[in-house]
Amino acid sequence: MTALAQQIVSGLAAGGIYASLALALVLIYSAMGLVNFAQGEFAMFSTFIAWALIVALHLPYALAFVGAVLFGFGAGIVLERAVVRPFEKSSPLILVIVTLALFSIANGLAGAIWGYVPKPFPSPFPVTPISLGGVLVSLQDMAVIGITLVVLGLISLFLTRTRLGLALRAAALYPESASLMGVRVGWMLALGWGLASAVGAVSGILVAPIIFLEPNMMQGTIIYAFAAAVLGGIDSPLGAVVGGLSLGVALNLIGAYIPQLADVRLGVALLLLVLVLVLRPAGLLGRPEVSRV
Amino acid sequence: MARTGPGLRIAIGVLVAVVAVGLPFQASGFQSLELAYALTFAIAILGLNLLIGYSGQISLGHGAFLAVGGYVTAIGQQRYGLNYLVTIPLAGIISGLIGFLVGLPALRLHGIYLALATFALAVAAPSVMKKPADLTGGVKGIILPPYTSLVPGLSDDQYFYFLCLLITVILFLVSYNILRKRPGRAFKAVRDGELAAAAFGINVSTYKTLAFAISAIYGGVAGSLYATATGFVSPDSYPFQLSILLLVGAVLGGIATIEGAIFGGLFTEFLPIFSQQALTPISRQLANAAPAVTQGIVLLIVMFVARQGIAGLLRQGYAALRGRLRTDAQTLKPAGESPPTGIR
Amino acid sequence: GGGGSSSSTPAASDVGVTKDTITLGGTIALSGPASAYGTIARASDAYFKYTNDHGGVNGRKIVYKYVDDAYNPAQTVPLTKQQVEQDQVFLMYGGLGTQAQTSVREYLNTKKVPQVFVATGATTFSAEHKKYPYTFGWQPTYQGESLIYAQYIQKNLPNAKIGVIYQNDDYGQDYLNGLVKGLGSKANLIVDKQSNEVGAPDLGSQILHLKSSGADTLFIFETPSPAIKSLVTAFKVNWKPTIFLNGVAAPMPYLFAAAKAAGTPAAVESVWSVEYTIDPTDPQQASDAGVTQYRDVMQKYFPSGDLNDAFNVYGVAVAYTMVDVLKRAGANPTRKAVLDILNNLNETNPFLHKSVQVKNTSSDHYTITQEILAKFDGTRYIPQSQVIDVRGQIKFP
Amino acid sequence: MAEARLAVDDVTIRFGGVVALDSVNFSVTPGHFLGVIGPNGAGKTTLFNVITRLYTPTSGDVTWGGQSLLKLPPHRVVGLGIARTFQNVALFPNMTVLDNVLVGQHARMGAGVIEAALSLPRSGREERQARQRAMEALERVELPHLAQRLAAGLPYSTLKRVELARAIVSNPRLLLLDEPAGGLNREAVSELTGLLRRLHAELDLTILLVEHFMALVMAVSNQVVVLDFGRKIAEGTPAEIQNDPAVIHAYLGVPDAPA
Amino acid sequence: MPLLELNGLQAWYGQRHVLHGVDISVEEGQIVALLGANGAGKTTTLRSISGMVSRSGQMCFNGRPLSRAPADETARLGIAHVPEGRGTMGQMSVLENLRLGAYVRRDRKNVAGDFRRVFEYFPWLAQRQKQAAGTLSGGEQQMLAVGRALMSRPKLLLLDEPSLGLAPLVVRSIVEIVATINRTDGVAVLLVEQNAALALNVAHQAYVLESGRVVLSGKADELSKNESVRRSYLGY
Ligand SMILES: Nc1ncnc2c1ncn2[C@@H]1O[C@H](COP(=O)(O)OP(=O)(O)OP(=O)(O)O)[C@@H](O)[C@H]1O
Ligand SMILES: Nc1ncnc2c1ncn2[C@@H]1O[C@H](COP(=O)(O)OP(=O)(O)OP(=O)(O)O)[C@@H](O)[C@H]1O
Ligand SMILES: [Mg+2]
Ligand SMILES: [Mg+2]
Repeated sequence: MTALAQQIVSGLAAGGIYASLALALVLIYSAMGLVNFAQGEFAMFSTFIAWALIVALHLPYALAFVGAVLFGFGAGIVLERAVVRPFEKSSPLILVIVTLALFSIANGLAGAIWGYVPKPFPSPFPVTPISLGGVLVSLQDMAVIGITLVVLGLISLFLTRTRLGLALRAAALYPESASLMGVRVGWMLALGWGLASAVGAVSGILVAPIIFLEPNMMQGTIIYAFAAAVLGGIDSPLGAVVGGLSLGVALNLIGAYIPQLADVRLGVALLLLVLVLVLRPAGLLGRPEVSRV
Repeated sequence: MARTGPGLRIAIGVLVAVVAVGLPFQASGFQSLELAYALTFAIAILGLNLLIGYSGQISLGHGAFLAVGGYVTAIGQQRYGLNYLVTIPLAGIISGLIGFLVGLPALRLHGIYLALATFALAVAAPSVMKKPADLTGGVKGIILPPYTSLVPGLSDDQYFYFLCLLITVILFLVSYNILRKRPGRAFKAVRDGELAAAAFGINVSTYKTLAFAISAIYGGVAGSLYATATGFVSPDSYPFQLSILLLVGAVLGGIATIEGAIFGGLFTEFLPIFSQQALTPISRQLANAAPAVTQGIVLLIVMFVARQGIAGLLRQGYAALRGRLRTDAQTLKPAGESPPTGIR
Repeated sequence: GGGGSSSSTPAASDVGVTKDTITLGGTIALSGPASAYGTIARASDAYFKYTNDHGGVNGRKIVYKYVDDAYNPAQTVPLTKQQVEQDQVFLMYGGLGTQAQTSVREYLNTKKVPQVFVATGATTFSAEHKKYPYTFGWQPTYQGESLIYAQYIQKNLPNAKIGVIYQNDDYGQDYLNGLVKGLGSKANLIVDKQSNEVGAPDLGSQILHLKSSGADTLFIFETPSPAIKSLVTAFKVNWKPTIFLNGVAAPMPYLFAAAKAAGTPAAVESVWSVEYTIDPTDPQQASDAGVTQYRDVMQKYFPSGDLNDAFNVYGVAVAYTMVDVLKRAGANPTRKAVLDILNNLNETNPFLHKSVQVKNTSSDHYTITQEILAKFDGTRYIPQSQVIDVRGQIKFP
Repeated sequence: MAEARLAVDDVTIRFGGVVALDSVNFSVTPGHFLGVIGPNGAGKTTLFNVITRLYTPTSGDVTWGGQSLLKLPPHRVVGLGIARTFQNVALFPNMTVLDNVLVGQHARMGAGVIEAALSLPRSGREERQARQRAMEALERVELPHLAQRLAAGLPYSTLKRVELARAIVSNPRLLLLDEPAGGLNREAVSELTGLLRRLHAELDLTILLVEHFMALVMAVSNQVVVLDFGRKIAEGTPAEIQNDPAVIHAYLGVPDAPA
Repeated sequence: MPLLELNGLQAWYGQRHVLHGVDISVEEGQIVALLGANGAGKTTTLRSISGMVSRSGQMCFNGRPLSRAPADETARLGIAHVPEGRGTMGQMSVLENLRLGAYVRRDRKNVAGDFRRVFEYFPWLAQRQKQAAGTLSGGEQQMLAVGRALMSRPKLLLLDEPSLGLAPLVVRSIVEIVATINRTDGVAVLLVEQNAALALNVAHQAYVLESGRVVLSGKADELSKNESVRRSYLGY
């Protein structure tokens, strides 16, 4: 029984990582109607900035955190304005290619600057596990989930309750109508990129102590984050979190209890994902698209 | 226009044919091979384009079909002693069947969800291929015998290039035929409006799965050639990045254009090579430190210059060229051809 | 080509050799998922430049043209052909990646172009020398390393309950197979095996499974990043087995990273591994001649490189052997002469552990087969054995 | 010729809380021109969507020539001779006008992928015939000069006529027209009136017409059904309907208003 | 000085030259009707004003040049546009559509009152606040588009065929609404309408467009007596 509980807790811990990055993906989807393949690399880059602030400038963790998040925010806006804007009116496919190009650039640049040796990243939370009825729980892992939930709350409030959030969504989905309403569509998109990459920075800094800092750190993770985001519903922040956590738990349970499938657990999990999508084409919590004649 | 149009088109056609046939005699062996790779990519991209550009379904997992084709060729030769020429159509057929099966769940999915579900396919494929190790060689893969020229006077690489060229031409003609007739219109109608398409008798599910199957056939054939060119199949030869690369090629070449696939293929093959060589004269240090950075930047620049893909750019060029060649009398006609009012 | 190693005919030279230069080709991952390895080529290049500035190879300078194949065999093939046919390289040096190098092995052997010191420990490159006489490995094979562990276990821990976590690719499986073969009749000591895909961000499930299997000895066959994760995860779930960590993932910087991530060096105390190169991070070796020379080479010719990155040590060490071979091939090196040297290699290499030999005979291409077993005490590796040699014990397939 | 009868039998359809059609019953005499009118949101378009199987009703049945349509998938409907136009125009924007009209003949043609791929004789012959019929249909709606233009960017009124051409080229027995006069000016509407009359007579059609433009409805239909909140509130000849107090209250307002 | 003045307005869709010099002016507090055959360029004129197509020529609104202003800026200057095709934001709820209508408003506290007013005009919408706007019927969406424009309390309202797809009763109430806001709030209106009788009935001033040029203009009641207007647009 504790073994099962332990597997679930450990699955949640991994799920927290997926969820936190998935949240950034969902945000950029809401703000841009776009899947940003470079999202993970942006997060990685901002995390390197935090690392550089801590190691090279000896800033305290909190300051470095704020610095990196601000860097992420600013870089997102600058990138959107400088690189993405010429393609705003192009087809979404072209935008996808642009994000792939940004992926290469961010990844290569980080490698050239900081190298590929995995670096430990400090965490303000203790790693030493505490035992809850025999089940070991790492405060660090729980902190990832906790902070992700907080970020989730803030994003949801922002998108649904505020005037700016509403404008952001409208600009992404209906640029023409939104501009007729007086929404500065271009700046909204830039703001969306900025926010998404700020959230990415938060998630990078959160997970770096666990998955280690190196230019390719996010490439494994981002795939799971994509899966989590579609599982939950790409337009639903809550879905991203639910999707991430359930993906983490599912992977662990397959690995633990179906030994024949343990070495193809990724395949099985992704197959399950496709099955869920077939039954619920808009993900667990996503809103189905409306179309009528 | 009636006079210059076809003339120009024939001239361009002849030019393309001469270049395609003449190239390997000008190029060295490895360049023929690079061109063969480019054609292989072109075939895969053409299939992908059929799916994305014409039936409106996005696939980020097309590399998986190349893997299927490659493994069919490898296993067919190694286990069943088939000639690799026989395995090429076989690869297409088996991959097509799998594509059909993949198309079934894809029916329920739209847009981003379909894109990411197919992405899941690409990610999962390598690990799944390892599982039946007896058949697929597991993580070690299968080594293929090298291709040898069957035509006297042609080197192995030249021969292989012409084989790829022949298959490419056939597959391009096939898709040209499909796309400009009833099935092609059905694909496009499904892309532009499923409800209206259904209302006019198009079985949306059939055509969507059909599109998957056809594009998987192309993927399978391409995969077979790709494996033969590389001489080796293994799970790690088909990372999900391959699927992404194909998508980039399709978009760069020009979505919903047939000729775009050729440019996409050339681009896919030569972008990494070119971007490295472009940098080397400037700084070998930089070229070695960050080839990915240049690759990204070159990609951005090309996208910026050719927003409709390279085919789109060339079409504009072609239109301009044709405009120049027109006689004055024709140029003088007013541009707007529609009458000013509604029903008259 | 042709001619022996005699210097009586100064005009005789081979493809890729001019009056002043010898051109070497190579493909390696500078971008893509395996870009971490790219630094090997740059470190090798640094050593070649160092050589060039110190008289070169019998008066000739080495030109090393390495290109990025992004770890993708389909790119390796045309790039390799380009280097052979257009760039006219003398030989292909240091090609990286089991699958990438497999895909060009047939071609290079047909063309009789030496494929020298492939950067992979896959057994096939050393084992199949009869079929592919132009192909040479260098580093200890993964299987060979596992055999060393197996010997140690049989002798010192005959009642161990072994759990294994390995990367599910040829690399991880080669290690695993070596361990199973090496244990022979004692293979049932392995109570649980768990695998993970390349790039998997989390290994919690595997580690928990291994822990609950009752294993008291953990083998980690991973690349550095997942290896660190395994160490930290084991610590997090409060599991303290004896740990054997494969050499690729064992350099000290990684262990320090793990210790830091776990918040205590306890997480990495009593990690066992093998060594065959010098360790520039080990204060004990600081004044070692090899370490000093390594630092010189790096600081002067690859200043942006990380001194502590074990891949750089590897790159310099293997380049040393390359230079050594070329020098011995005579005043007018030919491919045939190089092949002769390679088939009768017996070198001591300043960048390797003292008494580790670099050795080939015409019937045995397992170039390096000797390693030392060492245990990490939280600050450095303490040697636990003499050099252990597994030459002749590695079986293929 | 026009022998088949359309019967809508107690059809109800709900969307969440909204009852879009509420036990609607009526049938159309073969060859009749039936006007369907009612306030916005009354369920007129929904009725068309049910008949063409884009929606499945919660309960009830729709039969055509005695056969229930509800058992069919949407793409089989046109094969039974039922074609429609759409209220908000549902053309294929990235196809040419000609291709749009050719799609209308999809169900009349038979050559599949393999025949097309290999250019077998049937596919070529069929294509030629279809092209000819498409051009004839475009001529009927007076748009042959636009055949090679992309549908996107054409004026709304033109698009509506392309839709009409696409519908008639499918060789229908029953034609469903959803607000064909929307966005047309007065002159264009009277042209349309003539065109619809001609089509009705020459092609021997049964037509269902949804329209808010009363002059058109009254001019062409010989039977009118009025919906309100998903319920049928009246049925009769145009003259009867125009003076029905319930209809005036729910829909028309004062009779002499500018229509 | 007129509220809106267009002088030699030209407009293009890509290479396609659609407007060839349109001169129109709308005085403060006026309702101006814009008539013309299908494809004459009415919609394009409205799009030019609100910055949705590439255009040139002189355009002045409230004393400020418009010719370079993008759509969002014209909206902030006080121009509301009910576009052809309605511009429904289909995935968003009816309420969210309306809230976005009020996006440019500075006076947040009066917004609640305007919600009430719109729901009074279109009681339908009040019941459907949570419904995804894309599932509304055609006519319902048209009402939503008009309601959304009213939420911004514009100085100038551009209406592109507001009666499209509306039941006769609703058409009349739309006309009344337009007249009311014009009278009580002094909102100027530029009205494109196929139902010329209706348009000329409420308008003060009218223009007739043909092939991208103004061919006739004048007071609305005078134009409605004009022979060719009667023949082409009034249908008798
Ligand atoms: N897919 C759907 N989801 C939710 N509600 C729907 C859907 N389709 C229709 N409705 C609702 O059903 C009612 C009837 O819609 P319908 O489109 O049939 O009206 P209509 O009579 O055609 O109106 P109009 O004259 O405005 O076109 C409307 O209130 C609409 O909101
Ligand atoms: N998006 C577009 N792309 C290309 N041409 C267009 C586009 N929109 C309109 N046009 C062309 O511009 C001309 C004027 O169109 P516009 O829509 O302004 O006319 P209109 O007077 O509003 O007509 P209607 O009464 O049909 O709405 C037409 O010839 C039309 O074909
Ligand atoms: Mg309707
Ligand atoms: Mg218009």
